[in-house]
Amino acid sequence: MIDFVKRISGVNPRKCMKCGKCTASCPAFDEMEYHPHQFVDMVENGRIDELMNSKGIYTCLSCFACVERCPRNVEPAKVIEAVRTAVIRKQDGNHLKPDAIPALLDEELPQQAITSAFRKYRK
Amino acid sequence: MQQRVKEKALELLRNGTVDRVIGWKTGEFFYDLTPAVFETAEEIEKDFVFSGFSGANLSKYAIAQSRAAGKTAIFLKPCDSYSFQQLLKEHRILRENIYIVGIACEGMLDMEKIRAAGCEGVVSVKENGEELIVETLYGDRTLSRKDCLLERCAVCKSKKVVIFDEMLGEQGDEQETARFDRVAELEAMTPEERFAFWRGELSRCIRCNACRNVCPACSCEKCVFDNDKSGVRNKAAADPFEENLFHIIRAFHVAGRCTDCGECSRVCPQNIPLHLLNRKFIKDINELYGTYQAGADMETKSPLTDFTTDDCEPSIVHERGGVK
Amino acid sequence: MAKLTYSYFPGCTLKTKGKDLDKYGRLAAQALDFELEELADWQCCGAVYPMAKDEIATRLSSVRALASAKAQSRELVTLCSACHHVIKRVNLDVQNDDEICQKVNRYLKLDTPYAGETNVLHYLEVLRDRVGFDNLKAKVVRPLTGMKIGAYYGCLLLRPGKEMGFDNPENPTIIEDFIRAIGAEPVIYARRNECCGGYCTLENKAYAQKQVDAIMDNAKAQGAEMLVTACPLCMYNLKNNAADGLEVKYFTELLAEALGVKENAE
Amino acid sequence: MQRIGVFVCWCGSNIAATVDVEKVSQVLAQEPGVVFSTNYQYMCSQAGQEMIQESIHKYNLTGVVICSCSPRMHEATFRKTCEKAGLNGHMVEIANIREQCSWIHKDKDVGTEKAVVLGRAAIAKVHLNAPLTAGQSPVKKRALVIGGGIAGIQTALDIADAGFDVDIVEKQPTIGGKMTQIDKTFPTLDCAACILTPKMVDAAQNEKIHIYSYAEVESVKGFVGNFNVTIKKKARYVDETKCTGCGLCTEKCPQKKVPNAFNLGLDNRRAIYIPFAQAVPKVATIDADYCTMLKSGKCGVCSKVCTAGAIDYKQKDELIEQEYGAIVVATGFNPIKLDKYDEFAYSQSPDVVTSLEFERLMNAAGPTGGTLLRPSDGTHPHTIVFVQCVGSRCDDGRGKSYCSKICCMYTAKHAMLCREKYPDTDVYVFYIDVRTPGKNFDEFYRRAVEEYGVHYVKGMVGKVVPQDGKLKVQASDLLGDRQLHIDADMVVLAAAIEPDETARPLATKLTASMDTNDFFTEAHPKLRPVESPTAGIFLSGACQGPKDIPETVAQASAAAAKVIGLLCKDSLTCNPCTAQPDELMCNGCSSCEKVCPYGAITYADKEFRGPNRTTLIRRMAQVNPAVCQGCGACTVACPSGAMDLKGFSNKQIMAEVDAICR
Amino acid sequence: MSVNEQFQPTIVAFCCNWCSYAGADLSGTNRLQYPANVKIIRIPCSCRLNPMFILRAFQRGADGVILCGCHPGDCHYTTGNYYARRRMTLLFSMLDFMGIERGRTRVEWVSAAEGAKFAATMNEFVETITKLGPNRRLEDLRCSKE
Repeated sequence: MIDFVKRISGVNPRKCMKCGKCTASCPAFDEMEYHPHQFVDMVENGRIDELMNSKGIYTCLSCFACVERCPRNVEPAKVIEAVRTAVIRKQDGNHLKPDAIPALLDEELPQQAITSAFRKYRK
Repeated sequence: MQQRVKEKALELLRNGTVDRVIGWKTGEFFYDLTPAVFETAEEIEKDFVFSGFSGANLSKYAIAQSRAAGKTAIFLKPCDSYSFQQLLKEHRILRENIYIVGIACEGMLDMEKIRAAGCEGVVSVKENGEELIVETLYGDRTLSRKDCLLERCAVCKSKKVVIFDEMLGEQGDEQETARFDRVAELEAMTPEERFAFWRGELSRCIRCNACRNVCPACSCEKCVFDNDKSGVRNKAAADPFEENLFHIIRAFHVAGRCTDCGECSRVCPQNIPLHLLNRKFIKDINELYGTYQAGADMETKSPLTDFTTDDCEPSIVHERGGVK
Repeated sequence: MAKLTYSYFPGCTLKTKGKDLDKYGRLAAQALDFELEELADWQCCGAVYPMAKDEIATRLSSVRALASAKAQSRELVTLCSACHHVIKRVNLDVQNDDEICQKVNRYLKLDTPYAGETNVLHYLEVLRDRVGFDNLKAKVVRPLTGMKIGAYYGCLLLRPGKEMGFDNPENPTIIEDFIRAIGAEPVIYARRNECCGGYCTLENKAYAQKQVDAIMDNAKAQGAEMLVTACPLCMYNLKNNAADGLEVKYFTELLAEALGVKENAE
Repeated sequence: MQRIGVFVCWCGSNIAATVDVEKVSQVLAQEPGVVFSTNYQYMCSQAGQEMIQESIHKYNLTGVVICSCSPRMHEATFRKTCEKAGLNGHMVEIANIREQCSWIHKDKDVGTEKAVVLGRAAIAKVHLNAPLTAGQSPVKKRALVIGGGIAGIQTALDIADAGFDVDIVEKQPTIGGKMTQIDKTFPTLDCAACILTPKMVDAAQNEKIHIYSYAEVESVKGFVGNFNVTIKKKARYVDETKCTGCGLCTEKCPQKKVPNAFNLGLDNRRAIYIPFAQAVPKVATIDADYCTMLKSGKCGVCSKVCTAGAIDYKQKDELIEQEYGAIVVATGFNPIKLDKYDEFAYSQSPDVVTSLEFERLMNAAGPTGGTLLRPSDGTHPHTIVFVQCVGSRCDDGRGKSYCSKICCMYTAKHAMLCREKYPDTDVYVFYIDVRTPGKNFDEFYRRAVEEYGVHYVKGMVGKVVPQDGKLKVQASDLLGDRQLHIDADMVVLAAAIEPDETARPLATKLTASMDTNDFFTEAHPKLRPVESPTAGIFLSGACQGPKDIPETVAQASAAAAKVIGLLCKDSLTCNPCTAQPDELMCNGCSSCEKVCPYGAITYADKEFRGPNRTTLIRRMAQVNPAVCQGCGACTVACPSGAMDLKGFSNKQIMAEVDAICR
Repeated sequence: MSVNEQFQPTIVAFCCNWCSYAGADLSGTNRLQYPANVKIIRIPCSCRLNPMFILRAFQRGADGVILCGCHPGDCHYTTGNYYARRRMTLLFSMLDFMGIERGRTRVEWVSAAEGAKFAATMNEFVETITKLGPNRRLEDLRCSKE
């Protein structure tokens, strides 16, 4: 699974020098139980299951601030996207169920938001 | 195009742009065109020919002619222009004395292939777009032009004339080709098969030096194989090994400089596919050190006079491709 | 000089909730003398750049759009930040990743294989690099003099900076230059490239509100009276999730206004 | 045919125990050309050496083969021995039958057989040896130091102290460099000016030192011992010989709005200026970009007030040619530009400053007179955030891949000074790693934490948002696993340092090599750290890599010692084993030139006699034997085999191969 | 000829003067044994090694050729071994392409301190070549079988 995540994300976690720039840049810090530098570390150290079970992977905004500012080109957000993909590709791994959608909608919400939510959280 | 080239040669000589023209003239047979230097309009009228058999790369002749008094015109097909620019990069040609006419090229013809198509007693070959009308003693035959191209033209790497003063026909582009396929095929063989292949090929070598003499990169003032001081001088091979040594060293000496013009194989009277040795080097260079095309520009450093600190180790040769 | 024509990829949102962005963009293009020719048969870009290197299907619609622009030998222009982000990055994948390139072409079976030839431009890049902000300025008939406008970039246009190549991702100036060109005064504030909370708005409104409030506070404190954006999702968040927000407009609306063509909209 | 003598050494029992020396000398005696062959207990002894010399005379030897220990041990010894007997030292070859034979083999037959082969190879080589004489080239006894910072000053002072003339070329109007802008120095906290300015004065007053200030190196020709350098003295529109440095002009100049480069633009100066009070030379300079007189011809105030009549609006750049035996590069460093790091809001708020700007803000001679005030509103900051590694250790294309080395220490210094002078300030330092190798360095850093209460936080700052007069800092605290939000008054960025932008073009002029970061490379990273691979070029200070002041001074003196060692000699003995092109074969293709690490190869057009009494002009490689170190890279790059290496020629090496393989 | 007990390969080792030759000396000084089949030729730098020398060795009967030089980055002449590395990579690849056994050629970086590595490398190399047997291919390449 770890190799799978490394492969589909294209991230080499060994490049991380644990500077914490990603975590310092993350706007979703308060919403996550693991933080960007920890994602990278967990992939490197085999704690992939904990990461896959974490709620935090759905609160990442994919804003790419960590990718942009990482001094080592590690790209933590790509790890999150890959882990999320790994989860939703599993049987019953969908985070977002179509039934739940209508309740979340309002008049002005652009369908871009719905499409992307589907794409991000569901097979 | 055939006529335009000849007219251009005449025009340049007549209007005084140049004092002589490097072009092609008919040899013993109509398909046997050889490079020649023309100094008068009469000579051109009489002997100058540009046709599908003008495969000969003229660039090498510019070395000497650029040092002659006055100006010289030269006709360069796309692949020839790479050779020319490579020589220029090596300071072998005085650019200011040369007037370059670039020629758009649809590929040059291989008489062997025409014969192989079953044409005997060929008297003339007329080009008609995509068709060749082969006139033989036994009647006319029509062949597809693209089936009769020289090997190098069948896998042409570029239709772009990289250096010219004026251009006849449309400028083209570099193109993706299958020119490394044969090399890859050989690479995929077992060492025993490769060894057998090369033994079969090289054992035919008669050391006539045609490959060396035609090669634009082999334009050394004095070749190491003619040179007493080099320690490897030999005119004719003293022992069988020397053929191998000759071809390996020749390929190594032109590595990073060979533009893959294919002349070596074209002129080999024994039909040894010598270009495969050069292409092997080019393929390795492209794969190991990044794509490099000799003669494509004046600036890029040749891969053998350059390095990066994290180049691969020679042991990569042992590791590559697993056990073969 | 011949009138410049670009292939145009509007995207789904611009056909529905984000109509204003599209409508004014087209009007302004007319006024600026370039043509946006909508691609025939375009499909949704997917809204999100594929999350993994091995996703091929989600790249196909972008490649179709790119290939069809290539067939017309035109540059491809987008207006929506998200579409721009997705199409631009997929194009780079096709250029740089042999595996993706091969697979995509195998799926699509195009007449001529697509290898990333099309140049992808955002509308703002057309203004900056093709029209030129000086020329734009010359064509402004109703300069928005005196307005203090903050540019809100968001994430998608800028990041990843190496791939998007849009502007300096930490200190962008393109919208500020645009604001200057239409006669208004740009207000620089640091959170203009911080995320509005976009994707979480569906599940966690409070969190999106927190993001938007911080952005609004920052913009207001620096003296902005209005924000402009190029992204429908940012627009939604900024408008609907702010406690006490500034007015937010699409940049194309201001552009149309400055060029005096806003009224032409029906 | 050579007349060769073979001398087999027993080395006591070191060789004789596993090699039958008698047999070796007998077998080798049968080799063609060998006229004498013997063995002896210790060839390197006095008696052994005399035996060799006697044999040279007695048998008229033209070549000598000694089968003994490694040439690395005694090659020089035996060469001298033979030279004393009138035989050229390069007619000696050593067969290494100890380290590479007797010591690694136990079986005497095996050892003997191998010793014979090694002896044969040496004999085969000697057959092709030719006497080599090392060339001599004279040494111009004058040194040039490029860059007048602390590195250049120290090097110049040391060279001058040894009695040699030395010139300093400095591009700024004054020498002193970066150190003049620094407030205090770690780890002792003594004031930089107090230790630097006396050295600047020393340099100015030293008779042996000439300072070309406001000048640049235009071109460099020649080679070690004989450099010919053109120096461009830029027009400063003030006659240096007349200006007394009274400063009246700098007070009267009406153009007041020129950003003061010395204070990094934190305040303004006039268009005519003296960078700072202790400048050397203390001479005014007119900034042509701002002077109204030079731009529009209207003004002339400085000229009117100058009682010495030193102002000269018509002054032109001046070219000076000078010869040098050695050149020292001391071009120093600069902080990188921060435009790609605007998450720190450096371009958005004046209160976000670089560490060097912070030095000026703390400096008594700085824009605030030494009181730390915020550049935006002149108020006293209460919370200061320091960010380390801004642009250092970056692999993202924005910054530098290396550690800038000095930032951890100066940041600790800044933090400590803040807390000392203003105990009411809260000081945070965000770090990735704190790196303090150096004498008393870690102690210094610990003092900042333990005694001065600086908050060191393991983490990075992700975003700085200027808002409502504050800088909202969002950062990570990795050990606490939390995100910090600090309302700071100032943010100080420890920007990475990079070589001065003049270094790259200078390296080209000097044919000195550089690494990918534009730092000059040293001849050997461990053993020759202050020399460039290009002979006669020496490296001083941060141009070779990031350095603090003590290291810079140490390296500056080391470079000076190397220069003195060179200038002491009247002439240089060149390496005799140099590359040499055969003119008849050279194509002039420049392949060799491209691989030469020393720039020893140049090209010239030469006339040749062609057929039929014509002459041909051909481009030919030429090797400067004073510069060539004899590596042989060119010999293989040469396609025609025109380039060969004396002492290790193609034929010689092949003869060895043949002898071994036959 | 089949590999037999008596086969003693001839092996030429080109060593750069500054690192590897000194490394070879050190293995001698430490009395680290390696077979006498290895004969060392001293060259100033690995970049002095002309491919011709290697081919010449094979031509004259060598069964294996090894080049030893300073580790990349440690070259006495700064950059020599970088050039050597490229040249040898391409040459070896070419020999392989012509069907010559890959094991017959080798490059190893040996510093002046690596006496043990030198001896180990040589032991290994001799073993490889002994297994490969006498070098026939390069000599025989041209003579086609009856």
